[in-house]
Amino acid sequence: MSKVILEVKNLTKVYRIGLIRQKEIVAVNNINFNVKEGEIISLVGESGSGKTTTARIILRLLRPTSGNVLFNGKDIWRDIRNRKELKWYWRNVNGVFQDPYSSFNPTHTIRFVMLRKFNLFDEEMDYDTKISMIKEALKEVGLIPEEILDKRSFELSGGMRQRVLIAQIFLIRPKLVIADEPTSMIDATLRLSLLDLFLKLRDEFKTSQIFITHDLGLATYTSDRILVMYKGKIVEEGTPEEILNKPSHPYTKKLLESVPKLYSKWFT
Amino acid sequence: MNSLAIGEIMSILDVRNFRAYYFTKAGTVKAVDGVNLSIDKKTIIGIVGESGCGKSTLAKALSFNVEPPLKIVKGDIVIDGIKINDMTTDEIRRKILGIKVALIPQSAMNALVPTVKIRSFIKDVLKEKTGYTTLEIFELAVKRFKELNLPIEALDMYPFELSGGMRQRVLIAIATLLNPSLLIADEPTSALDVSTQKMVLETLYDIYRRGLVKSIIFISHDIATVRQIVDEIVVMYAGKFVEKGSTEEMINEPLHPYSKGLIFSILTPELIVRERVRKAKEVLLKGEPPSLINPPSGCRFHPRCPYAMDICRREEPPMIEVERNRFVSCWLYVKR
Amino acid sequence: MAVKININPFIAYALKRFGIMMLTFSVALFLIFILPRMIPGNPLASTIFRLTQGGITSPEQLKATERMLLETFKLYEPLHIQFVDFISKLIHGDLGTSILFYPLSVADLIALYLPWTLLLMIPAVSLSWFIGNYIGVVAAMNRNKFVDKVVLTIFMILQGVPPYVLGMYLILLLAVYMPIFPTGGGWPPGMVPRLSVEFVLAYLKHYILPFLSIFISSLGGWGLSMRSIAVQELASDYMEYTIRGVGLSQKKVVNYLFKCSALPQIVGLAIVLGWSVAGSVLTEIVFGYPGIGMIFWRAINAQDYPLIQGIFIIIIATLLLANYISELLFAYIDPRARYAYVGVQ
Amino acid sequence: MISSISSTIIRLFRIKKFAIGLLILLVVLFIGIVGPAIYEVSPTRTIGRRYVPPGEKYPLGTDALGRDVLAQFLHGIRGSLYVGAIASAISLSLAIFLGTIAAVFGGLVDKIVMTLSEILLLIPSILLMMLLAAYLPERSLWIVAVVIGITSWAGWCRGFRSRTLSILSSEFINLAILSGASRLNIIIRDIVPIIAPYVLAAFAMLFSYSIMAEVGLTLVGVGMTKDVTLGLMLYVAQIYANISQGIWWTIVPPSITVTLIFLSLYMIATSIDELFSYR
Repeated sequence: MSKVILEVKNLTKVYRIGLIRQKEIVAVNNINFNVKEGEIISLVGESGSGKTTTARIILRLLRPTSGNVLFNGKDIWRDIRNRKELKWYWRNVNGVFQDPYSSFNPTHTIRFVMLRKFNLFDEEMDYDTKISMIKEALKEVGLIPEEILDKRSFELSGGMRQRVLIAQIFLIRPKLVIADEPTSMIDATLRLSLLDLFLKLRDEFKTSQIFITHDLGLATYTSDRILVMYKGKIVEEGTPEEILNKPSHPYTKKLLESVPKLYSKWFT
Repeated sequence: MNSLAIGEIMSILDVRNFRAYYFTKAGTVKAVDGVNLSIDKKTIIGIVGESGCGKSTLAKALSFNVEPPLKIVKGDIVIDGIKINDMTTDEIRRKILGIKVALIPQSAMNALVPTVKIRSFIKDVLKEKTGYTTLEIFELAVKRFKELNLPIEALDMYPFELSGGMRQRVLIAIATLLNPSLLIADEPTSALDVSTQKMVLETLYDIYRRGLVKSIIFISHDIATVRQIVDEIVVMYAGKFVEKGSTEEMINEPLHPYSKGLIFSILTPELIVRERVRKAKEVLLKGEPPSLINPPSGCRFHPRCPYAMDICRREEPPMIEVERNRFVSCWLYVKR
Repeated sequence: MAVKININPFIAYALKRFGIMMLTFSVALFLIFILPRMIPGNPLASTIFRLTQGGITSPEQLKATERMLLETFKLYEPLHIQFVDFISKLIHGDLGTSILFYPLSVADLIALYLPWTLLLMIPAVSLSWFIGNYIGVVAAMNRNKFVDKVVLTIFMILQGVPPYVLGMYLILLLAVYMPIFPTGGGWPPGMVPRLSVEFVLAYLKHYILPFLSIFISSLGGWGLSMRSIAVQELASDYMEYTIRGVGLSQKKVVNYLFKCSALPQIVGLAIVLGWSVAGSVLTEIVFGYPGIGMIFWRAINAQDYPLIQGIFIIIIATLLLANYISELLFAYIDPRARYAYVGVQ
Repeated sequence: MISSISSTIIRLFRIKKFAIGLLILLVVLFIGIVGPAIYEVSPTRTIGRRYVPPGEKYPLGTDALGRDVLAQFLHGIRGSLYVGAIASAISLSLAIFLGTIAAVFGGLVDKIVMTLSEILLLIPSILLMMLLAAYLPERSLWIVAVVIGITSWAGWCRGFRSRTLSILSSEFINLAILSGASRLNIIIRDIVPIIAPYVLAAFAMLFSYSIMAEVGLTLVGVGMTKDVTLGLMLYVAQIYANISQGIWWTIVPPSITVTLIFLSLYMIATSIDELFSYR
C-alpha cells in the first residue's frame, strides 16, 4: 500500500452572509478523506455540493471553519506560516481551474505566466535555464512554445489555454494536483487528450490528483476512487466499478439515473 | 407550393443547399456551408457537433434570427410549404414565429423578461398572434400547464421566482402554446444540473408525445443527452453535415471518422464506455477544428483525419446514402 | 445563536436605509454646525464689520444684528452647549432670523421663496425626464443608425452645457437680440404676486426662459443614460428572445424595454427632484428668478449666516428624503429588487 | 509589452471620438499654457474704458472694470486648468486609495469606507463645497481646488472598489497566489494594469467635473476671490448684469471654453471606457 500524502479531517466550512440578519450556509460539512501517493480521486457533485470549496481549502486559498488538512503530516494552516513554507506547500500542491478564460490575466503573456511559477523554486536559475524548462513543459503538453510564448490568453483557443495551465503543473511537478473542473468548458474531442495529460503526470511523476467535477463519466474514466458529495457531505465513496454497479446512497442512485448515457435510453 | 402532388405529405421543413455566412472584418466566416435538411414526418432530429461547427448559426437561420454580420447566402427555407425567404421580418413575426416554428434558445434560463409576470407575457404574445380574448388565452395557458404538469401558480409569478429548470419548462410551454409544426431547441439544457436537465427533457418529450408539436430539432454538443430523445442524429463539422442516420445506428456504429472520434470520446458513467475509450485510442482526434474563414481544401476534416487519402485533400466528398436513410460524406465510403 | 426575529425583509431594508439617512443627516448637521465655528477669528466681528461697510448704519440696527447673531450662534457658550442649543432649536423648527431680510425669520423666508423654486423645477425636470428617456429608448432601438448618431451627438453636447450657461445664451438670444422675453426676474417690477390673469401671464413670460434652460440642459443626461441602459437591456437574453424568439411587435417591445430600463431612471428622477432646490441656485441667479436660490445667493454675498445655515439644512433634508423615498420606491416597484430582499436563491 | 501598448494607442486613435476630443483638449491646453506668456497684458489691471467692444486695440474688448478680456480669458483658462488638475489629482488619489484598500482588506475597513462614501454621495458634493467655501474668508485657487477635491471622490471610490473586487474574484488571482506571487506583486502586475484605463477615464471625468464645479462655486459667490479663472469671468459678468446689456464678449469665450473642456474630456473618457470594456 502506498503512503498517504494528504489527509482531510473533519473539514467544515460555514459561510456567513448578511450584516444584520446573518444567514449561515454550511458549504462543507465535516468531511474526511485521504489521498495516497500516485492516486487519482474524484470529488463528484452538482452545483452547491461544496466540492469547489473543498478544493480551495486544500489549495490553502480559503481558511476552513474547523477541521484539518494534513499534507505529509503537516497541518497546512497550523504548521505553515512563513512565505518559505508556503512556497514549499504550493510547490508540492498546486491546481488547475475550470474557466480557461478567467484563469488568465488578459494583460499577461504566456511567457510571464510561466515565468511566475519560478517563484516557487528554491534554487536560483538564470533566465535561459528557466526559458528552456518552460519550453520543455509546453512541449510535454503538446504546445509549440515558439508560437505561444509571447501571446496573450485571448489569442489562444480554450483548449490551448487549458494546456498552458497543465504545462505549469508539468513545470513544477507537484506531488498533488487539484483539478477543479479542468475540462468542463472543453469540447469532447479535445477533452480526452487533456485528461490523458493528467494520466501522463501520474505515470511519469507519480503525481496524486484530486478531480473536482460534476461529470460522473469523467470521474469513472480517470479515477481510482470516487467520492460523491451532496450538500456539503461525502455521501458515498468507492471505486468506479462499485459506484456504477452497486451505488448504496439514494443520492448516488438518483444521480446515476439522471445522467444521460450513451448505451441506454430514457424515453421509448 | 411548386411540386406538391396530391397524396404527398407536405414537408414540415425543407432546406436545400443552405449557406449562411458571417461577413466580418477578419473575413467571411462560412459557418453554415451547404446543408440539406428535410423533415416530412413526425420526428425528433438531433444536430450534434462541437463549438464552432456552425450548429448555432443553423439554429439562428432556421428560426429567422438573421442579422448582420450574418447573412443567408444561398438556399431556401421552406416550412409547411411556405417559403420563408421571401417574407418580410414583420410577416415572419406575425405569421411564422410561435405559429409555425417556435424556438427554445440557448439561454432559456434567462429568456423571460424579469419585470413581467408569466401570465401577462403569455397574454401579450398570444393577443398579437391570435384573435383570442384574454379569458380564452388564460384558459389555454392553464390547460397547457396542467397537461405538462406545471404548477398553475407559476402563471402569477415573475420568472426569477422560479427555479432554473422550471423557467425552462415554462418557456417550453409558452413557446408551444399555439401548437407550432416545428420546435427548434438550441442547447436548451446545457446550463443545468443533470437532475434538472432530465426534467426539462421530459417536458420536451411530453410535448412531442402529445402531438403539441409535429417535429423537434434538438441542437446540442452533448450526444449522450441528444440520444435520449431523438430519432435521428445528424453530425455537423466545420459548417457541413458529415453523417446522418438513426440514433441507434449512429451511436453503435458511426461511419465517418469524425463521428467515430466524437462518439468514442464521450465519457458517460458506463463501464463499457471506459473500456471502449481505453481501447479506441487510435480513432481519437488530434488537433483542433479549422477556422471557417479559410477552411481546408477538399474534405474539411482531412487535416485531423487518421485515414486521410490523397483525394480527401483535393476534392470535397459527396453525401452518399450507404444504407436506407443512412448518409455519410466521406471518400472511404464512395465506391469507385 | 441569537433569537431569530422574522421581520418582513422589505421593512428591514426600509429601516436600514432610514438609519443611513439619519446618520447622513447628522453628519451634515454636524458639518453645518462646526464649520462656521472653526473659522479662525470671530465670524461675528467680520460680519458686523461688513455690515457697517455696507448700508446698515443705524446703531440700533447694528445692535439688533449683533444680538441676533449671538442668539443664533451662542458663541459665548461652550461648544457642546452650543450644539445642544442648535439641535433643540432645529427640532422646534426655529432656524433663526435673517440679517439681510431683518426682521423676517429664516423659516418664513424659505416658506416664501421655496414655492417659486418648486414651481420652476418640478415641471422642467419631470418633463425633461419623460422626453429625454423616451428619446433615449428610441435611440437605443435604432442604435448605430443615423437617428441614433444624431441624437447621441446632440445629447452629448447638451450634457456639456451647464443650465446656467444655456440660460445666458437664451437671454442673449431671446431677450437681448430678439427681445421676445424679459431678461430676468419673476414678474415685472412693481407687480405684486396674486392670482389674476394679468399676473399669471406676466409670470409665464418670465418663466419660459429659465424653464427652457433647465429643461433642455437636463435632456442630455436623461437621454444618454437611458440609451445606455436600454442598449444593455436590448442585448440581454430576454429582450433578444422577446424580439426574435417570440416575435413580439415593436410597440410591445418598446413597452417592455421601457419597463425594464426606466426603473433605475425613476430613482434618478426622485433624486433630481430632491436636488431641485440645490440645482436651481445657479439658474435662478442668472435669471434673477425670485426663488430660494436667489435669496441663497444674496445671503452668501451678504454673509447672512443664519439664512445660509437654514437653507443648507432645508436643502439637505429635502435631498435625503427624496433619496430615501426613491430607494424605497425602487425596491418596491422593481420585482427583481423586491425579490432580492427575500434572499432566496 | 511595448508593442501591445502602442497597438492599443493606435486603436484608440482609430476611434474618431477620441481623436477629436484629444485635439480639442490639446488646443485648450496649449492656449492656457502658452497664451498668457505670449499675450503680455495684465488680466487684473484696468487698462481702458469699460465695455470696449472687441476691436483692434483690445482683441476681445474690455470688461466692467475696464480690464482686457483676452488677457483674462487666457489667464482664466490657465487658472481653470490648474483647479481641474489639482482637484482631480486629489479626488482621484483618494478614490483609488480608499477604493482599493476597501476591496483588498474588506471587513471593517470596507464598511467604514463604504459608509463614508455613501454619506458623501448623499450630501451632494457641490453643496458641501458651498458650505465649506461659504465660511472661508479668503479663497485662493488652491483652497477651492482642495475643497472640490476632497468632496468629489465618493462615487469613483465605489467604482474602483467594485472593479478591484471583480478582479480579485477572478481565477487568475488565485493562480497568481498559487505561483507564489506576493501581495504587492499581485497589486502591481495584476490589478494595476487592468484598472489603468479606468483610472484614465476617471481622471478625465473628474478633471472636467472640477472645472465645472469651480465655475459653479464662483458663480454662486463662494468660489475664487483672488485668482483669475473662467468661473470668475462669468461671475464678474453676472454681477454687472452684462448679459441683459448684451455685452457678449465677456460671456461667450469663457462659457464656450468650459463646455469644450467638458466635451473633449467626456469624449476621451467614454472612448477609453468603450475600448477597454469590449475585451
